[in-house]
Formats: sequence, structure tokens, C-alpha cells
Amino acid sequence: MIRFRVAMAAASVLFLAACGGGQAGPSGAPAAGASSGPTSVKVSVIPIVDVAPIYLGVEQGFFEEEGLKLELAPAQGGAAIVPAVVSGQVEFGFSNLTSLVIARSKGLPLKVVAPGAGSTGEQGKDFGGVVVKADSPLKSAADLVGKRVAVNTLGNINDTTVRASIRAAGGDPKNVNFVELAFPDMLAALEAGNVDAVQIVEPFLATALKNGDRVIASNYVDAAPGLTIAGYFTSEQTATAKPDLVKRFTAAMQKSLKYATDNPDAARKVLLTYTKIDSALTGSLTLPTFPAEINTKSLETLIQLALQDGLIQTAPNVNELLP
Amino acid sequence: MRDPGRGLRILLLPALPVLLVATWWLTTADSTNFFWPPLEQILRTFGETWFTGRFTADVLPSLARLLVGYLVAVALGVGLGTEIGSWRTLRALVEPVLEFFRAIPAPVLVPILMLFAGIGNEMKVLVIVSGCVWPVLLNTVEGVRALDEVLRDTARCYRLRPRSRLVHLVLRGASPQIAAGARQALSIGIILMVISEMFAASNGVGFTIIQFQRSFAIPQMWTGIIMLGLIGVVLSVIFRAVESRALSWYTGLRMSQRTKG
Amino acid sequence: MTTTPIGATALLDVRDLRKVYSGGSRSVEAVRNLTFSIAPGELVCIVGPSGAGKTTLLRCVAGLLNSTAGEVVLDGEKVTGPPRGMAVVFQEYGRSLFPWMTVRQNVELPLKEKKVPKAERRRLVEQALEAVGLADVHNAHPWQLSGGMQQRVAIARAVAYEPHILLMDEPFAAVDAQTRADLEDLVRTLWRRLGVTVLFVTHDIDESVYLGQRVIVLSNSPTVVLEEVAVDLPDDRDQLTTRSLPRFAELRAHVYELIQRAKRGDRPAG
Amino acid sequence: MRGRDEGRRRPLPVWLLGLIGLAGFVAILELVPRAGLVDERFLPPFSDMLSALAAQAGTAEFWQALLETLRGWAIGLSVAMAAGVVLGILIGGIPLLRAAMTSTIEFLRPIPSVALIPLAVLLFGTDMRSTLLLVVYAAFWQVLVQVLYGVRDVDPVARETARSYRFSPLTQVRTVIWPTALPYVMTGFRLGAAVALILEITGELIIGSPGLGRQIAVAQTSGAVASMYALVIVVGLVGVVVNVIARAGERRSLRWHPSIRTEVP
Repeated sequence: MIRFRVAMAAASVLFLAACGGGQAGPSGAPAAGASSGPTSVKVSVIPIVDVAPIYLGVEQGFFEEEGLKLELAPAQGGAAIVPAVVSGQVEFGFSNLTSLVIARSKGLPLKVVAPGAGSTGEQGKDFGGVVVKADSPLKSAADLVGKRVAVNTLGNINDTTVRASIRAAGGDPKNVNFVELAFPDMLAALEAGNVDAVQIVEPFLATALKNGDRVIASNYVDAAPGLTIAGYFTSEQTATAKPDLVKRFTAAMQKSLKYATDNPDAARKVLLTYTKIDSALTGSLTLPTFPAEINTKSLETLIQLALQDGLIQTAPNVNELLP
Repeated sequence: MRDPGRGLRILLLPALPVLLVATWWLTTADSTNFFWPPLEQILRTFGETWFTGRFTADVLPSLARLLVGYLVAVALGVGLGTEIGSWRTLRALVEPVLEFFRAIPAPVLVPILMLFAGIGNEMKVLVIVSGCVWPVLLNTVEGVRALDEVLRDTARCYRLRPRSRLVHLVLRGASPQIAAGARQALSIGIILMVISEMFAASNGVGFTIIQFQRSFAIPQMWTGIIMLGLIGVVLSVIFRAVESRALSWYTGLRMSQRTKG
Repeated sequence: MTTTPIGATALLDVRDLRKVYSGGSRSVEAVRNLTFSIAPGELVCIVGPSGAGKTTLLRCVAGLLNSTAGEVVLDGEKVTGPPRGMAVVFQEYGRSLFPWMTVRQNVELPLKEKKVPKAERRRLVEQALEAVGLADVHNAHPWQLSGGMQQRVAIARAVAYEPHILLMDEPFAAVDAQTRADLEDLVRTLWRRLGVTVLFVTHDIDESVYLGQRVIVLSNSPTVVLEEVAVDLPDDRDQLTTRSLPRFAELRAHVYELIQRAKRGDRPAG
Repeated sequence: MRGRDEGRRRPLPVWLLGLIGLAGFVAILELVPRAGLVDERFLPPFSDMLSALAAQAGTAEFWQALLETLRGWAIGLSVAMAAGVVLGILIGGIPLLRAAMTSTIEFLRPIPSVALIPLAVLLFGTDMRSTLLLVVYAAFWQVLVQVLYGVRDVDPVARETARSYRFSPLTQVRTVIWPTALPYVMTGFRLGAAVALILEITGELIIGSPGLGRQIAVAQTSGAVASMYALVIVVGLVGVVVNVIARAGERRSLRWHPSIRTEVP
């Protein structure tokens, strides 16, 4: 038996290694400050509302101003982005902070370089929340105890923050059945009664509200005041090898975030360029905030939540994670 | 070059696998790469990862869903395939639609299947069925169509009743093709077992691997890949044993045809 | 020359049989007008030049093919599908046996379908295999046997079925000459022992004269009956003496001549 | 069977029946949501999908994605074909090598290609090569196994003859092995083509490498249901076309080949 298993796995590795022979090194070869045109930089993002600022920044030329030529590579989730950043396939990536906390606690050398998106902090008026059907008997987060709640990934930011909501409302957060469902499938599952509540974000939240569904908890608001949800990160190698590149990316990113905050309509409009969100919907959806700084306190809260809910065993050092 | 002798053959059988494992072991022995942990570490993790409750909590539910889905798919594929293969009009009517559905990768069908089957085990079984049924169905159609004309006439002359005709002529005659389809379906089934567990799952091998990957538990993720490979190998060995029993006549027939030229 | 039995006593009656194959816009007339009959217990051979529609005729008689016009009457009943009490031995011995069954199972299957009780079934199978000289290969699969032995299995299956009428469609066309002679004698023996009616289709002139009580010679396509030749040879036939009889040579020459005429396109007047 | 197939009336032509079948399917797709059997938000009527498709077809992005999918499929399939044919003839032609490789092949083949997704991502991130790896891996086995069967099917007499005339190994391959193996190679091509397309789309969908699969994923995450179905329809049609082409190729190669074969498992 052992021979079988070992044999297969070994051979698969060799096969893969052979395929990987021609693997390209990280791009963006010219060193920082090189005078020969803009440095090209690859950034892996998830094509959702949260990354509107970076698209706006490219559109507005903020990155060009810093001598960066951005190549945005959309990916399906943080799980695909983190390895790409660590291996140097791409210089920067976008991910929620809990994912980064988990990665860092497992010893992955990651560093956050810029904030990405944050909660609006307004109860019931956030860009994400726990939603139930119009006629549901559930009224508050405390009612979720013993119920089936859909989140898009188990063991990540959404279930820990929903647990925080329940805890805040006085319920037992251990006693919830979380079901993993992709955001696009949630409303259908809610409608069909397959789940009792869904933790959902824009643009699905706007669709749900239009349909009469109710928000019973704003989990990001309940988790921490001024919660920073996601950020842009790089690997420690890149950070040490190309400090100047990182500095310029952060600077351009901050300009982009500010511009998005100041021009929400532009942010709504840019959504149409990289998502397939119905243009009628872009006007009504709630945008996240695009904070200029990472809220360190909220990050510590996220770490606490991750510890409490067993996502990680040891808390990573916040200062190592932050720039 | 002459055919190697039996002794040499037995000697060679494990040679390459051993070589490959040794290479893997040595090249990763002092690996510090986070994503390529030493093989030794992976193997050490294997036991504690899978045999401390996960086997019954994740592997068995996965296998149960696979088994149910696979059997339903085979039954459905053979049943529909026999009908479609027998009726020219029906065949012409549904063939383009079937070809269309077969070409759609199962992962994009999952959201649609969820509309009808919810998010429980039924959905996952349905995902497996929806992917496995095609090779069985299409191969059965081919097999039934390719039934020997003389044999069909023989069955008619001796007035075989519809039931015996089905059992003794149609199904047995098409069985080599059905087996070919069932074999393709098995490997597709394992893939779909994993894919179905990427949606709305709370247990299963596929689910666990994805969770490991997402939480950056890399050695554990590797053990999951090995586990999947193992499942694949064991199921394929079982399948071959069943197949070679059921189709011994076919192997013999082919051999005799070849030697008679 | 015709010795057609009187209609009332005929086991098989083929009347004005016509078969036109139509595929799309083209249609081919294979059989134009065939009329003949066979008395119970008779052994009749049908010969014709190649492409004379022999197989079409046999398939119509067997009820495997619908005729375009005319009718086939077996035992007083019009044939619309394979009739009860009929067995067929095909030329393609390798393809007419179920390769997934053993020799015994092949012979037994039609009996099971006839709901013959188990003990009786056993007896019939053993007898039939014994009769064709295959008593010791019950558990072999057909493809493990030589061509001649496979055709013996097919004959055993037909014999065990105890048919009223046995149709044979060029059964020995694909076996070697020696086996062929053995099988011809086997058919004669079985016919005489069982008293079954046999319709034997062949393209071999010698074979038809050697086997038949009567030889029906067909024209070329579209097929009609050219002539019926009565074979007035003694009933005890064997390869050596029968074939060296002057009468055998005469009959053979006559049939040969008819076939030559058929090939030239001669057709009976009227 | 035969009786059933021979209808009394002249049967309708096959293509017409196929169209009727498709029309029936489309009608069901249109009517089920319209009749309220399924919520329109989750399964819009066919006409909505069609108009979404029309809108898609007007964008350069769509054609770009289609092109990327086809390119990924073609490259992956070519690599798998080349590797499968060369290795298949090599392994199948040299008995010693065959004996040494058999166990390894039997171990590697059942590993589901999706198990490699995490590895592919580690190696290549989200770029096209991740998906390419999956495509090559999945299609390679289909081709290899068929080629191995094909080489095994070579008439031993023909082979001995070639050897007795002292043909060079290359000539042996060209004159004896290749002609026998060709129909098997074509079957491998057809099976590989179908699998390659499915893995290409799956890879794009799950990993997020560029192509129709990623467009589907983007449509899904944007809640653009009709667009998503429109893209699914395109994927299905591409699959049908691929299959038709592969079958035509297979028939061409089989036409001159006398052997009547069944698909090898």
C-alpha cells in the first residue's frame, strides 16, 4: 500500500517538475528607479466591488505617475493569489486580512502594503451583511443560533465576523451551522429554503434588498469599529529586494483609494469595466469604504477572532504583517 | 529485442516507482520551500491527517456519494443508451442535445443543479451523475448499434422474448463498450466527487483538500492529493478485477480473432 | 420435371413473392416473382448464380424481412415474423453463436425460451451435441473451436430446438473442403433420422445435387424460378459412391447448364 | 431492433429530427421559467439568454476569451498528442520499457486532474500555464493509453517480417506500427479533445486563468445570470463543434483501415 501511494505521488511530482521547467521568474525585471520606461508590475486581484480603486487608479494614471505599468490578473480567490505572490509570479495580490493572518501564522512570509476595502461602519448600511427572507422569523444575529447560515468560505473572515455578530447579540456562536456557498448561489439557496440566512456582499446584497429580503446583522460592523476587511500584500522577498517598487505601488494605491473615496460615482462606473454587474444595479449598491490606512486595532480584533474560532493556533505578530 | 522474461518483469514492476519516490525523497529532503515540504514530512503527516477521524468523517462520505452517483449514472446510462441505441428516430431526435450537454463542464452546471436539488447530498450525487452518465450513455448507444446483425437475426429466429433478448443479446453484446464507458465514467466520477465538494459541502476529501489549501496547511494538502490518488488507484484496481471477470469471453474472443488472423 | 407437391399437403408455400429494396430515391428489385412449395419432410436445395437474391428469399421465408408483394405460408399460416417451430443456420457461424455463452448455453438458450423443462432440456442438449459429434466441448466458448466445429454447434442448436422446418443459408460456404463433406453428410444423416423439413440454400452445384431431393434453380436478379430439378438418386448417399454415379454427373451437368443460362440472363418463357 | 428501425412511413431525415430535438429543448428552456416552475432570477428564459449572448457577441472581450479558450485547448491538446504518441510508441514498442512503465502508468492515470489544481496554482499562479498543465495531464493519458493499445494491436507476423528484412527501427515504426496504431491515435485524439476542452473550461473557472471559463466566473460573481447561461451555451456549442471535427477526423482515418474496432477502455 505504502509503495503504491509513494510511487504515484513521486511520479506526479516529477511530472509536474518537468512541466515547470520553463517557469518564468518574476517579471518587473528592471530595478527600482531605472530610467528605461515604466516598470511593469503584475497584481493579482479578485474581480469584485472591493478592488474598484485599483482599476480607477490605472484609469486615472496614478500608477503611471509612479513609473509603474500595472498588469491586473484577475483570480478566483485568495487561495490562488497567495501562492502566486509567494513564488514571485506576481508582485502584489489582493486578499482579505483574515486569509493573510492565517497564512502568516502558518509561516508564509507575507506583508501588507496597502489597505484595500473597509466596512462603512453603519449598522444595516454596510456593503455586506447577514440577510434573511422577507417572511423569515429571524430578527437578529442571536436568532441565528442553531440555524443554517451560508458563507462564501468556511474558516475565514465571513464566518468569524458572523460569529462576532452572534456573540455581540448574546447568542452562542459555537452553535451555528455554517454552509459554504458561492455568493452567486446564495440567494437561490435562501429562496429555496436550503439555508436560513446568508452572509452576502454587493452586488448580491442590492439584489436581495430589491427582492424584499431583510438585513438582520451587519457582521463587519459588529466585528470591530472601522474594520479594514482586505488589503494589498506582497512577499517579504519582494519587499526586501525591491523596497522602492513597493513604496511606489503603495503611494499610487493610496492615491487611488483616496480618489475612489472622493469620487464614488467614478468608482461605480469603473465596476462596469471589469465585472458583469447590471448597469442598473451599480447606482443602488453600497460601496465599501476605501480607507487610507489599515486600522491596526481592527486587525488585532480579526486575529483575536481567528484565535477564538480556531482558525489559527498561534497569533502572528501584527508588526511583521504590517509594513 | 525479445520479450523480457517473467522474473525480469516482476523485478521491473516496482523499479520505476521506487526510483521516482527516491528522487522525490532526495530532492525535497532539505527543502525549505513552503509549498514543497520534504516528502518525509508529508508522509509523517499522512497518518495523523487521515486516520484520526477524517477517514470516517470525510473519506467515507465522499466514497458513499461517489458510489451512489456512479451506480445511478451507470444504470441510467445503460437504460437510456439501450433505448436510444434501439430506436433510430429517438436517437436522431436527442443526439444533438446530448452532445451539447456532454460538452458542458460539470462545474458550470453545479449552480443550475443546486436550483433543483438543493445543497445537500442529493445535489452532490446529482453532480456526479450528470458527469458520469455521458460516457456510459454514448458508449451504450454505440454498443447497441454495433450489435452483430447475424446475432440479432438468430435471436429473432429463435423467438427470444424481449426480456431475454435484452439480457442475453443486447446488454451482453454491448457489454465491452458499456465497460469502456463505465471506466471513463469512473475517472470522471472521482473528479466530480472533488468538484461537487467545492460547493456547499461540509465534509469530504475534496472539501478537506480545499480547506487545507485555503488555510495554507501545505503538508496536509499534499496528503490529500496522495489520498485522492490512492482512491483513484484502488477504485481502478477494483474496476479492473470486475471487468476482467465479466468480459473474459471478450478478451478470449479478441485473442482468438487475432491469432486466426 | 416439376414435382411440386399438391398445395394442400405443402408445409411451406411461397406464392408470387416479390421484394423491392427502396433506399431514398433509388429502388432495386431483388426478387420479382417466386413461387414454389415444399412438402413436409422434404430436403430441398436452392441454387442460383451469385447475386441471385438467394439470401433475400431465405430471409423472407424466415420472416426476417417483409416481402413487397406475395406471401409465404408455413403450416397454413402466413409468415409475418419469425414463425414458431423454425430454425435457421446462417453462413456466418462465427457471428451466429453468442460469444459470451458456452457451447452448452448456446444450444440451451432457445429451449429455455420455449420453456422446455430443465430435465428435458438437458437431454435435448446432450443428444444434439452428441449427434453433431461435439459431446466433449460443452463448456468451451464458441470462439475456442474451429470453424467447422462452430458450425456444428449452430446445427446442434437448430436440431435441439426440434423445428418443423430447418432453413440453412449457405451454411458451409466458409469452411474448408474436408469439413464441408463431413458436414454435408451430417445434414443428410440428421435429416433422415429426424424427419425434419430442410430448405438448403447454396451456390455450390455439387452440394445441391448431393444433398437435395429436389433442386430449385433460380435465375439472376430480379429473381424468378428457372427450373425445379428432381434428384432421383438413391436415398443412401455417401461422398464417394454417390458422387461417382453417372446419374449424379448428369444431374450436375444439367444444373450447371441451368446456372450458366441464368448467368447469361435467360429467363423462363411466360 | 431491425424491425423497430424500419418504420412503415419514410422516416424523417436525421438532421431534421436533430433540429426538432433541439427546438424542443429550447422550448423547455423558454417555458419552464415563464411558467414559473423555476424562478426567473436563477434560470432566465431562453430568449433572455439569447439576447445576453447577442450583447456578448458584440464585445471584443468575448471574442478574446473565446480565442484564449481555443488557444489553450489547442496548445494543451497538441502537447498531449505529441507526448502521448511519442511515448506511446516508445513504451509500446520496447517490451522492456513497457514492463518497467506499466505499474507507474497504472498508478498515475487514475489521479484526478482536479487534485492537481492546487499544485498548478503553486507552480504558475493564475496564468494560462496552470490550466494548460491540467489540460495536458488529463488529455495525455487518453492519448497514451489508446496508442499503447494500438501498438499492441500490431500484427506479430507483420512485425516479424519487418524485423527479418532488417528494417531500421524508424522504418518499422513508419511501415508497421504507425498504420496499425493510427485509428487508435485518432480515437485518442477524439477522447483527448473532449477532455481537454472540459479541463480548459474547468481550469479557467476555478483557477481564473483567461478564457470563457473565467468570463463565466465573472458573470457568476456579478450576478449576471443571463450572461452566465449565454456563456455556458457557447461552451456547449464549442464542445459540439470540437466533437464533430474530431469524429470527422477519426472517420477519415478509419475509412481506409479495414479493422472494425471498438473503443478500448
